[in-house]
Amino acid sequence: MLTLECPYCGVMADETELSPGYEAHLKRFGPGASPEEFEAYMFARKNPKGVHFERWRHSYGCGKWFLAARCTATLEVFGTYPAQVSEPPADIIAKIQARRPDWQPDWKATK
Amino acid sequence: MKRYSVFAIAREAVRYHMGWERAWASPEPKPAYDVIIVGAGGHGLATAYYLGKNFGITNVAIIEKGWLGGGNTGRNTTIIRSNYLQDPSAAIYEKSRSLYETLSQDLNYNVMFSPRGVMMLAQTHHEVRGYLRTQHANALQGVATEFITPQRVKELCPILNIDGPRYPVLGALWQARGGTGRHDAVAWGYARACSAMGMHIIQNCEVKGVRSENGAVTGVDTTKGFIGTKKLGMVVAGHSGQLAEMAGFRLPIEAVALQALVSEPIKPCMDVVVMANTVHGYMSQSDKGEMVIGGGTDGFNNYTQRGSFHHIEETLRALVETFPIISRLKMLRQWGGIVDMTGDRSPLISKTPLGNCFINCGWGTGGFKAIPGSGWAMAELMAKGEPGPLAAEFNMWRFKEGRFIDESVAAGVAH
Amino acid sequence: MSDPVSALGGVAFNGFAEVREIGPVGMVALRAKDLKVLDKAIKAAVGTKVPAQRRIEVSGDRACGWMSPDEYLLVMPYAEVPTALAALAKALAGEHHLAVDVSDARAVFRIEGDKAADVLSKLSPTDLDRLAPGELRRSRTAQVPAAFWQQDGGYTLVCFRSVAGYVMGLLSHSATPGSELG
Amino acid sequence: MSTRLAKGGRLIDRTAAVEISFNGKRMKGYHGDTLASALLANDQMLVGRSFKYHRPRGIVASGPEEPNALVNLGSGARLEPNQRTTMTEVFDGLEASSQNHWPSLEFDVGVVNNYVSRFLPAGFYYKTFIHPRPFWKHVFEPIIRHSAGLGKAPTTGDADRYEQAYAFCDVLVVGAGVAGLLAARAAAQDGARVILLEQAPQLGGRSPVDETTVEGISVEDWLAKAEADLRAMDNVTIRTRTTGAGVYDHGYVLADERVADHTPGDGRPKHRLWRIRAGKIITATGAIERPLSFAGNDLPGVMLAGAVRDFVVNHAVSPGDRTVVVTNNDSAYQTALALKAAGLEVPVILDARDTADGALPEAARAAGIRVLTGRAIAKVKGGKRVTGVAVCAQAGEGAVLEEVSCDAVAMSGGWSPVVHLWSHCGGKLLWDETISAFVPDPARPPLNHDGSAMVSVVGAAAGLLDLPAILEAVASTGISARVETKGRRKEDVTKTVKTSVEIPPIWVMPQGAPITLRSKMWLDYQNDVKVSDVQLAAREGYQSVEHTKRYTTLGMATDQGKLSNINGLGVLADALGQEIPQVGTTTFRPPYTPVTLGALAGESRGEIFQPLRRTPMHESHEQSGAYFEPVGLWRRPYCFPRAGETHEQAVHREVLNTRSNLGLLDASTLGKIIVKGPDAGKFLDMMYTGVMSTLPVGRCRYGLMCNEQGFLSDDGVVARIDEDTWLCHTTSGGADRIHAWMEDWLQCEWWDWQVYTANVTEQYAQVAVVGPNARKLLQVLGGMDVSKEALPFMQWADGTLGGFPVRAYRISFSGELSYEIAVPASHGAAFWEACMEAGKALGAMPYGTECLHIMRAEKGFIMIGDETDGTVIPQDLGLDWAISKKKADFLGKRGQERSFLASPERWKLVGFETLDGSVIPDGSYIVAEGVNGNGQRNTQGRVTSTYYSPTLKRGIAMGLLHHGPQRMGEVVEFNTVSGGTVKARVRDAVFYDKDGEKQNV
Repeated sequence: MLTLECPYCGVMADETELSPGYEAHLKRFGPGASPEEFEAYMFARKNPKGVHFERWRHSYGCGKWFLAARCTATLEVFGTYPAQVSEPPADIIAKIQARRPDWQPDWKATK
Repeated sequence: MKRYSVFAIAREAVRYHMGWERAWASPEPKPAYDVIIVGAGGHGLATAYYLGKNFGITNVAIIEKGWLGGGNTGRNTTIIRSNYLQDPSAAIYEKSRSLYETLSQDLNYNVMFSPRGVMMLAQTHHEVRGYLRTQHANALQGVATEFITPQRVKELCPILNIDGPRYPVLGALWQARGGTGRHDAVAWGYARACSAMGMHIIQNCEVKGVRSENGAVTGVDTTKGFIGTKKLGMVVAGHSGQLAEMAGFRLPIEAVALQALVSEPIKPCMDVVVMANTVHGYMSQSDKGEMVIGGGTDGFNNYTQRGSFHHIEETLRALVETFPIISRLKMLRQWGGIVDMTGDRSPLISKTPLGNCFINCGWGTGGFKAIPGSGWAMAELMAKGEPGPLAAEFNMWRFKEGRFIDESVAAGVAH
Repeated sequence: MSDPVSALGGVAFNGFAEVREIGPVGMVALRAKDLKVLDKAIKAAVGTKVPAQRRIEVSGDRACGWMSPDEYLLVMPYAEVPTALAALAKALAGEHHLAVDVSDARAVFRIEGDKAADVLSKLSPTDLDRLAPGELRRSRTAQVPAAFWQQDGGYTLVCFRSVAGYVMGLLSHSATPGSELG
Repeated sequence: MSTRLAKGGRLIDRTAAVEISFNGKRMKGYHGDTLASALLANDQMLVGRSFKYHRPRGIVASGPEEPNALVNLGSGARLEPNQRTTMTEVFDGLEASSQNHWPSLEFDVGVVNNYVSRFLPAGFYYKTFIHPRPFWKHVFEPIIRHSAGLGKAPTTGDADRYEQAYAFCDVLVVGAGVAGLLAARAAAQDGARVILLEQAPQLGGRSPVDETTVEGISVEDWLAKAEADLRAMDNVTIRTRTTGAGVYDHGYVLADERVADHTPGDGRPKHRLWRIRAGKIITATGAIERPLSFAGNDLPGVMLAGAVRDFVVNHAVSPGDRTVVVTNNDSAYQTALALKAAGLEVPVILDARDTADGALPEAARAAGIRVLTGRAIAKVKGGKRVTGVAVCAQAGEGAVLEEVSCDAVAMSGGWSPVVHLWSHCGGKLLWDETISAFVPDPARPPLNHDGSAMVSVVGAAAGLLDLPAILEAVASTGISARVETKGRRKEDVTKTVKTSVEIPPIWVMPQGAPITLRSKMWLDYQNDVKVSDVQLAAREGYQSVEHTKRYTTLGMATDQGKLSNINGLGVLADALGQEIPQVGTTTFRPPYTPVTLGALAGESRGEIFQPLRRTPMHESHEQSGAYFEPVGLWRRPYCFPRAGETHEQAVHREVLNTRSNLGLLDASTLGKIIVKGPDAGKFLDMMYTGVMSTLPVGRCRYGLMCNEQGFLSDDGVVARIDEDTWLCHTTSGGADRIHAWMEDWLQCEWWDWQVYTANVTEQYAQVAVVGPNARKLLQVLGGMDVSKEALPFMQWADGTLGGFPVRAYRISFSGELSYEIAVPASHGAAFWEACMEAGKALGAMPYGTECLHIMRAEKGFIMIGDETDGTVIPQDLGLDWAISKKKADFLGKRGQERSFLASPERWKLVGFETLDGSVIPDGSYIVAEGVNGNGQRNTQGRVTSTYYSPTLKRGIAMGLLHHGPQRMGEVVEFNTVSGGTVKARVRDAVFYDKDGEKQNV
């Protein structure tokens, strides 16, 4: 039974006030994308056992989507942040590495 | 292998059961095998069994991280049915169900297959139409199902409240030859039979890496060292994504928690399996007398084998409303498992990007009932290198083509 | 034209706390963000300042609640909605916003009495001890969304109109005498 | 025999007698008794039968761990099976009956299993009943099922109600013994918000029975002060009769409060399920005593030593005049002393240890009790109750040294800390060799959301089995939870303080017992698992503790192994030649003690089982006798049957009347979403397959929405309200889903687009006014021009009708002249009545969803959920006209380009008419030649909508057919479930008014 802080409302929301939305930071592929790109966008999931970035909607609250960095093996939450970013912000990365020193992002930072 | 029978029991009783032999051996791994199956759950063991039985391949190791049958095989609600809508699903589940019919005799191990009948309640007009469709499909698929009246529902399951008030029962899809089995016994029975064929079941042996050369697997690194193989089968349910990553490919899979619970045992009051999909709950009564109840899945990735409790509450609300007598029973134990959900909620029995590596996963919430059929189809795929008709549609490339095998069209939930 | 009728026609239940459906109440959903003129618009519509995060500003029978970073709930007498909408339209002319009448889409309840919090505690996964005066909480009551805040020694609760009967059933069950959490 | 003592009894009130009945026998008890103590007070030693062998069973324990003394409590609508007598408070009129026997408790036919128990070892059913095949289901299984099970199944609904409540705290303390009280006080003094749970009706735990003084004052005074201190603090909440049942992630704790179990029928909820969010959880759950494994240890009269002590001290009940004590530790000596103090006889204390020279053994000796060390019980004598014990050397093989007559045996095999709550969420355990038990490993706690330790353990639950150690732990390091609430961390208490109690491992008694004795030593009483069974499992290779448990059913009874797990583990480890930590333990799963399902369902029963969404006209429909169907959480009228009409007749009447006169439909459930902003047009062009940005103000356009896969997910009419505002109608079930879908894309993908949405579905009641007289009705109501010229098809206008403010849409889902009129919901009921009233002269009748379905099918309109099922794309339905070819992108476009979806081989929508005019069966498939590789009959299509058309007086249908549109006029065959087929001709899907003359008037 998770609790996640909604970054918009600032409340620790109960899992039953939220709706889960699986993997975050997916890049949409539309017309013009190759079959492989489209398949990967729709289906190929990281599904990691460990640090994961995922989407949640504060559906019984403000109705906004936000993102969470969470460990799928322990259910620890490293942090939550607004959805309007294409990759996890630096402070979230720092929070993760504070508790998972060996963990490294599997993407190249754009800034 | 000494055969089990009532005479063997009588013989052993005289000497206080001191003469029973081990059900399966615990060998140390050999340097290499013809086939390695990773995962000694029901599906992995069944795959090995049918490799031996149907194809004479017995130089096989089944490698298990923990204890055989210790994953979802031993955590499910043991429902066996084949009243699926789509042809490929109906085919493999019906194959499975028919193998269950004779499995106790085939394995010489009583898996307690109990064809007590499975009914799926229709509680909205929409659901009625959905089950009528399934019934018509089943008629052409050779799956014996019947859409029955509310009165017949009540006769088959008197403790059901068919009058609502919220969702009166409008009928049910009834599969008389569906039922339940003893989940542990299925794993143990297959394990004993595999061991008797000379296969190696290697428990407490975790795979840490998959080695490959030129697009083909050469073996696996394990906590008991490197073990070579000519063919590799991955049959690890919730951990498929992890294993695939070791082999260098990604799967259309999310691992989520699925929960179940049992009540304290009471005297027999229910002789069928009932699934109520409008309200999301299903229930049967075990031979011990416990009401065996299934809950929903979480909607987030979770490897803890602990689900979120509100799903248990949602399920119980539904079932207390459907079966008013159970409100005074007590939840004895609840637990969770990690299930692997694919993009269309149907399984993969498939070749992989690696030539001699095969995968069987994605059974989601419906794996137990599929064990014999899944093993049968996977053994054929591994032995021949190409899928037979049972596995053909379950390849992992269907997602790229958009060729879904989507059972959710018929029912809100699949179990 | 008929008089407007609230979802339950003002039904009440007297348990260990009193539960009453009130209304009809005028409500406007306003969606807007980062507008300089927002202060003026809300002032013009309901006479309050713009509420901070999770706050509700109450002024007599009017109020403005913070619903999300880009949404506010304006509360007023039912008959004043057209005026308020006109005021918003005027103040926000040319700005990207959405203001709609939702008076009829909502049901409003009052929960009153010393143990009013007990009633809500049975239904909503919120820490009512930590609900500050003037704080608006959006959450759920059992299986439906609801928003509530402390007001006049009790709670005001807003839910969707179609589930008003369900919410009344929940509140009455929870307020049944003898079931105080005490 | 067991009886009530003349004096004493800390918890009972001798001035408040109650009458109870057991198996119809009337008995007397006192307020403060448990049912178990009352039964013992009335010499009811035999209370039940075991699961497998139906052996006679008596009360063993005094707490929630009791495996034997479970009863059917109450009757009828208050019957509760499997009630633990040890946890049931007596009340006047309590009725109970014993379980699992036939015909009676004293004479049980099932006991035949006991006589052949040698043929029924662990796992015997896996090895037999294999042949003949049908016998399992029809012969063997029914016998097993009837022999198993415990309590009676209730046959009626439940007279009681249940509720749930949420609570929040900084620190939750579970268990109000000395350790729990100290922990709660410490946390509260630091300002934490504290909740303290106690499963018993009173605080104190075992201390009033086991201790005389605490911190230098009498235990009674100490407890009174501790309780008073806590109650005086307003940051502390104490809940008695409340069991901490389960610990879940992120500090979520489930607690079951037995509000009215002891006052049935007083109107209060029977149970209240608490869902607590705690910043930190401290478990002070104590320890449970273990039995010893000796032959005959399951006979009625063999009890845990601590339980005997409890009954004597708390309830003034003696289990017998002569009680033999058998133990491997000092605590059982307290029982001997308590019995002695109550004037009862303890003929001998048999201590398996070679020496026993602690304070308690010395006190026993000083009290004149005979103490024999190095001794064991070879065998308990008796049938339905204990008559004596045979004594042997613990070191030997069971040669009898002497026999001692007695009527009870008090045994103690040591104490197992209650680590359940620690373990539920992944807290790990350590094997403590000093006390031969698993204790929480403070280095590996369950983790909270922030990665901190979520649970800490104090008192006996942490393995501190003596009061000085518990007090010292608190004094020396404080309560770890307390310091953590202040943001600091300290070492957990359990690391630094050691208990002075030593408990040697004694798993079998005597240690060299032969198989004849081992097959009479019970580990799990309820499930009849014996030492020999565990040893058999180990021999057969079921070596994992999980395998052994499942093979033998050890620990799977209703006590979930509270008494049996450690003993079983000890036996298994010995059999495997391993140490216990290597063998490991089974997983502890919630709940700690069973929780009533009604409490878990909470208030969600009957009227408030689920939200029922009602339109403003719902009540009016009910008064009209509508037959409703669920649509999502709404209920919509399916039809409005008149007296004497079947539903089918009513539907047909509604269709004919609407087509010839006037029909009124409550369409309020249709979703209505406002989309507004500078980018709204661009946005809607992405959401819909068609183009919405070009829709002129005042006009309506039909639109389709697909998911990213390309599959059709919703449809509806879109109206352009003003330059930057659109109103999107969705299906009845789709409003919330589609609104969330829009917001998802706006928030997570196109967050820089200037678009706002609002779901205004419930703001409006909507009435469809349908039929040749539709315009006339609106004209009678009057107020706006609804003529063909002023309001043409697919346009909308604001105005008033009958004085109501309305928005009128000229749209049709029936093929008739039709308007949909939206009014504010607060006026919905009145508007509906006004329409009905004004429509009387025009032949107006309300119609329901089935009439709607038939009329749309007659017109060949698709219905989401009928023609679609999540695998159908718009192109399959011939809706290519609603898919823009020009747009570069829309949701679903790329998905539809995938090879399987773009294939020309797909099944496509056409109409069907049967050759004989009959109705094609719902759900039917169109058969094709041959079978597939799996032997399944090939198919080439299926029916999606099939109805009897009252208008055309014949069956009509739509469906999907391979190459459908190219096969007009061809005859195909639909299957029937009886094995036959129905022949039908392929045709256009529009059966009625193909040219649309009726709606364009």
